[in-house]
Amino acid sequence: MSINGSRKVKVRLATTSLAGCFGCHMSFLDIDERLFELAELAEFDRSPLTDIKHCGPCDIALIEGGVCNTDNVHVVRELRANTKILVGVGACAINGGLPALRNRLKIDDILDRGYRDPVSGEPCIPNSPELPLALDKVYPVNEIVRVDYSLPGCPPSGDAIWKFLKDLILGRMPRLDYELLHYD
Amino acid sequence: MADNEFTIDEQPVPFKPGQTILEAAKTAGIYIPHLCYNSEFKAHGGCKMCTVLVNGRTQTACTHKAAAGQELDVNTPELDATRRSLVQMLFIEGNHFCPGCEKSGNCQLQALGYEYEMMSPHFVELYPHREVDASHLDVVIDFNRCILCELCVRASRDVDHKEVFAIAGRGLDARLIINSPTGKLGDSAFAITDRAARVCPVGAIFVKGIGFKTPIGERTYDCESISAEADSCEVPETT
Amino acid sequence: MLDLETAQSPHKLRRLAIEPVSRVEGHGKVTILLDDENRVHQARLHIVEFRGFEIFIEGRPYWEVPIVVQRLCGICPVSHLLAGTKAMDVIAGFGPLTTTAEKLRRLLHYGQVMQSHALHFFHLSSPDLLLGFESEVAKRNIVGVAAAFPDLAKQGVLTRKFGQEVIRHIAGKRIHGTGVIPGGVNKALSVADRDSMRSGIDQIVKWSRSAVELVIKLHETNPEFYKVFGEAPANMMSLVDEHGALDFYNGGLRARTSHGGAIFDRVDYRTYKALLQEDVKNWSYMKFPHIKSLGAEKGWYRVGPLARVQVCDMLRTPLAEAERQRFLAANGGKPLHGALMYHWARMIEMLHAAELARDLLDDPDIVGTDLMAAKGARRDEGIGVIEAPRGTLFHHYRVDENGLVTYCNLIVSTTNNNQAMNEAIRAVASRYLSGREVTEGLLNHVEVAIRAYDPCLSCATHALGQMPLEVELVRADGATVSRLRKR
Amino acid sequence: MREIQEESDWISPEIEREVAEGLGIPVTRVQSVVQFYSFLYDKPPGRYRILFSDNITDRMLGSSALLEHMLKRLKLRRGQTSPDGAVSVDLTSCTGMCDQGPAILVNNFAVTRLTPRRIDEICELIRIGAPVAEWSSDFFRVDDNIRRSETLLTHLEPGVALDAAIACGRQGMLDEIKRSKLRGRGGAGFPTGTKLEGARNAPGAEKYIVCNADEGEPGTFKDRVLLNSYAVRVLEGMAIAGFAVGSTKGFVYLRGEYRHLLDKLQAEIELMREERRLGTAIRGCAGFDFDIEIHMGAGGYICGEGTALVESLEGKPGRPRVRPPSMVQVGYLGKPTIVDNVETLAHISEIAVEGGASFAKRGTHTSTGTKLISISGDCERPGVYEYRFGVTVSRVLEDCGARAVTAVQIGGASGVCLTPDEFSRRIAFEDVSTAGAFMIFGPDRDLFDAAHNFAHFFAHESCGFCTPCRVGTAIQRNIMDKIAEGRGSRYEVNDLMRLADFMKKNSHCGLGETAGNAVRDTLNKFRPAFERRLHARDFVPAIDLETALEPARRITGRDDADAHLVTEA
Repeated sequence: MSINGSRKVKVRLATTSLAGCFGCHMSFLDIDERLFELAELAEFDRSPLTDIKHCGPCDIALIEGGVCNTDNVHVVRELRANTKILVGVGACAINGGLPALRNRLKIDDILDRGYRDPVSGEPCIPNSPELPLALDKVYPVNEIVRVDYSLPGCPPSGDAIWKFLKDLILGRMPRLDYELLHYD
Repeated sequence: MADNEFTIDEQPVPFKPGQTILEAAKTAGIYIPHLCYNSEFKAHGGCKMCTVLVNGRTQTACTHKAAAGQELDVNTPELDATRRSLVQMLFIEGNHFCPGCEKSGNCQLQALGYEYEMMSPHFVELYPHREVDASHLDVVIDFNRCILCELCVRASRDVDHKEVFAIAGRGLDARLIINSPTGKLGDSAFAITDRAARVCPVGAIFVKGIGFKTPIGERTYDCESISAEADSCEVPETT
Repeated sequence: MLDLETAQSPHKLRRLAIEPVSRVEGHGKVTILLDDENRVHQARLHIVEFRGFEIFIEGRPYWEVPIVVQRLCGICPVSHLLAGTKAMDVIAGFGPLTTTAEKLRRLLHYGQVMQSHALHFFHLSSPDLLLGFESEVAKRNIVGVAAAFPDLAKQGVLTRKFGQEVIRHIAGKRIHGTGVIPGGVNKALSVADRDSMRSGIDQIVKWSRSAVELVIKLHETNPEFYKVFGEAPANMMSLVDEHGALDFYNGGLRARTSHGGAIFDRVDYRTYKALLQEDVKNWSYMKFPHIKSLGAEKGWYRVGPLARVQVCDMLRTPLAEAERQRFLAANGGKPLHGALMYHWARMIEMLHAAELARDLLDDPDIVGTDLMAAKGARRDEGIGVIEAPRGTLFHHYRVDENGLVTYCNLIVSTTNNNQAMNEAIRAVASRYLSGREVTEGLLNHVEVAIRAYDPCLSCATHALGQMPLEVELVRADGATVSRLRKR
Repeated sequence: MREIQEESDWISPEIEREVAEGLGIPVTRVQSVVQFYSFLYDKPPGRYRILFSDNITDRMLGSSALLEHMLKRLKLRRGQTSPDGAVSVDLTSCTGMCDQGPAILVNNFAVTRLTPRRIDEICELIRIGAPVAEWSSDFFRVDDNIRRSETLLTHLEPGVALDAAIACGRQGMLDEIKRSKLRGRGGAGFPTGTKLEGARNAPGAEKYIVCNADEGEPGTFKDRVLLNSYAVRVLEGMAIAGFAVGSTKGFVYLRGEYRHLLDKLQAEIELMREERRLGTAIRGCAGFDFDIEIHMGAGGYICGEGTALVESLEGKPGRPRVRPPSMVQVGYLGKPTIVDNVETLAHISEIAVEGGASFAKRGTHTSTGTKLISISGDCERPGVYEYRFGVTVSRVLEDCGARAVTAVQIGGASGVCLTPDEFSRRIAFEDVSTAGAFMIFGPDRDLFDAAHNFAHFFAHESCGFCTPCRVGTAIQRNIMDKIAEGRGSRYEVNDLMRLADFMKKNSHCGLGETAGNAVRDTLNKFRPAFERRLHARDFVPAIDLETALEPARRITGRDDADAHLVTEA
């Protein structure tokens, strides 16, 4: 793997989705057959596509989605602590994306209105310690942990993800051609 | 060098007396980025996208007159970085969520982001609280996306002769206001036929009910970069 | 079975949590309470659902909404795009769609059914079915399948690719495109694009058939197991056309009892509020809808492939209908309610969608250029319902005189299955976990049941996000014995 | 506008509409003006509008504590008007009373030398509702604090300068000024003679002389003194400039903070008219016509910028114009206009009397004459000092009784920060150029606080016209806040340096160009003062996560371990 010199060792790749829609993960799968080529270059760590639920030391972590609650913070911190390169993938990771449309509203108001019994109309906001607590706003990943690279798009196309990932794996400065760089 | 010539990145460029650097460059087919400039209106010079070096000093090409012998730097890595930072600042200043914006693909701010390879806004988001004014029958203003280019202000004042818009407040509080008893567009003299309705370079002013009409792939900046356009200040019709 | 929903004296019991449920789209969590003999007393599927969208969409222009709400979900954005746009067709005041527009929307929808079903079966679920529920964790994923069954994995990947390409041709992008706008579609399908799809569709139909064959083979390895695993007899609901055939894009609502008896049939979906009622339970963010006329106890129901193939009277394509008949015959005509039966039904639907797409690609209308319907007066309310890959999807909006949204209600497919999924994991828990020493493999059984429903949790959990994996062992006295927190 | 507000306290939408109709302009034009200036209110403030001067020197004198004290006494939050509409308390930029701070403005009138006791007295007066006019005049006493004078801060017999000017004639006067090599005292140092000549040669009959008395640079107050005690020099200087240029109309653009000088200046102008030192045929010289009008500013540092000032003079928001053309060609109402600093004009009367040659003897070769310096901060004798150009910083510090100085901020918020090893440098255009602000920081001062204060100043004063300044000053302020809260990291420090450079290179006017100076200088010269505040980690979240969880905690009533987030150790 280029990061430590030899290409023999496979890159260890983690992915996670925070306050995202999984579209970036789906777009990741849009690399289609190249998924098998990728399997030659990289092996998966924690990812919604695997049953590995705990992130170990890895080389590259792709993060989809913004940070909107306590658990997102824990997850993003753990990935930052375990990965050498952290990439914010997609509009949500980069500027909060459409979920950040809620940032113009007060979270307590949203919760209050979101959780009312349809019959009685009484507020019933879930408050079990099992549940992650919401942050006042949806934040871009780079406002919570240091982000090494950003890959914009909603989602970035499979081709864009492939180009970007290949560059990183081969130790090149990742760059997108004009037709691959999009914010939508 | 001839007395009606100056150089841009070392190549001679002719100009007509009275032309600004931007106009002269455009005539010569050289692209200088701009956002608040539109050849139809009096130059504004506020967005600073057209910043160039004139004999080593930064100037706004849209307001600075071309003069014989001037030596201009237009395309340097430093200037490109400056322009990228400007786009980043404009992005964090407002609420610019391209994925849900019908101007996406036709937006000059977005196109400049592509042009200067902005991968993220870098600065901390300000997420300002701004309103949407849909009081007008045909046109909506989403202040979340306003970049204070004042094109609508100029169009309404100088072409439509209505002076529907103005800028109030200072610093970050600077914002677009509307000339009507209620401050709402619906109560103003504004009409969909106004030039001001078609001049917004971003998605702040748009026509009601017809979003996303242009298919992806056929939008202004889908295949061709903003710099490739001969005259990119002609704003494509929204959607 | 309902007694497993809430234990009598929870404080005396040991708590076990699976979190997050992996290889599903979105995020969920299971908690199970066991006594000292490991007998299951309570099993719950919690979902971190928060419909922030319904609230912050208020105040946005109506024509922007479909493009925004499709960001609810990255697997089936087309579902939300279509359901939202159907509602906005009404609000914008459009009359009936042009033939070409409706056919393009349908083709788009069938493309998404293909890619979504392929993704779910091959990328997410096949590792369990092909490699074993208790196989090695590190390999139990699509890459592991590719290593063991390269051709099969390739078929899955390429089938999904085809579906995604159909979407791209119509929406301009594979994920979160546009294409569909109130009143019709924004682009005619070029002959070249049509031909490229046409040239590929026969292969997809073939592969879809062999996918059905594969599920049947798996089923035959242990019919009883497949039949009873996660079995949860439930009412069933789906859209059907005026002749009772399954219709993914439009139609009336039909519901049957777990025995196949009629509850209501071909009801105008605009009256959904009179048919369905959503209840709230304090332990889950996701609401629990039920059929009003039957009450909360008996009224909960199932949607999605397993419901659809058994609710409708027929599938309008020969190959798929033949497979449907085989499926019904498997239980002597009695409705099937086992979780794993979803996969069989799902592959039948994938075949159905492929056939439907092929027929449309052969239809000259598909390259027509009359794209926009006639416009009438604007209306202030609109409801759009479709059969998303995961089941019936409701979008309901009201807008003010300025065209800004004032009200939004979404019932996403997965919400309809909330109670059914809970019953499924209870069935699995009581049958496979009860009285045994819990292992990762056994816990995966629970996930397999949830996975079978193909829950689209991020549709529901969108605004609040997911929760960490947490397995916690608590002694009867409540003291934590061991706590393993994973993220 | 200002006059209207003096009557009705604030400018209601109704008034805005009346004015618009009255002038036959769109109401938006009125609103854009009202919303631009700090001292114009589009919401009703208290009947007592109290504004604390928020220059770093006020803070060094304990203004923050006094503000808290007053807010507590009045049971108010900053920026909020008391329920009964009686009083509002807020901050404002430097009011030019640094030599006798901490200072506040009460309904635009300066109250100086605040103490807790004085605050209590004021609160009491407010409680009993005593009209400001009846408050003890001692509150409003503004001392000159002239500590050192040479040729400028000396008495000038009214009319003498005018007679001298008339004697040497228009061209002659212009030549004298050029001979004097007088340069603008506003900071830029443009040769005054050249400027006047340019205006004189510019086509058109109507020309204007504008006296820039918008002394907004934090730490300067020398113009306040000139206008208070040497108005004759200033006003006659204007007339003489008009004489040389061929202008018959002058304006004094007096900053809102100097409201207390208005009546006095009006009286002075009246007197001059009576004594035919203003008006037609001044001092009997046929054709020497000149009159002066005072225009009150309404709070806006930017208006110190020549073109912005003229915009403001025309009744518009003070946004800098695009140059060229220069003011000398196209200024007020599009006519040739001279905008000169108060001190510059005062020097003109000096030159008229003694002639350019002898004036040029003082100071250095390229910086002739004397310079007024406004000294504030940690020294025994703050006030106004007149020196010949070329004086060393250490000499100045000696004279004012400053000891163990940590640093001197020269030229105000936009100026330079000098450390002891630079005190041998000289005050002159060719070395340390300044409009006169001279803020001294003693041994136990923390220069980060000064930079922090200046960062807020610029974010507040940015006019919003250009992107680099409008957004840049806000980002700079936010980063400085973050560092001040102890949540900053090397990451932010690097950003600050880049930002300062970015604003300098790309801003539209001097405000933005200099907005990063103080931060950059302190970062270069007092980096430890920053580093002491930085978090140990190389990255700290942009927000305080605990605070961000508060609303959800409140509404859910949760307080369990998982309802909290700590910054990682």
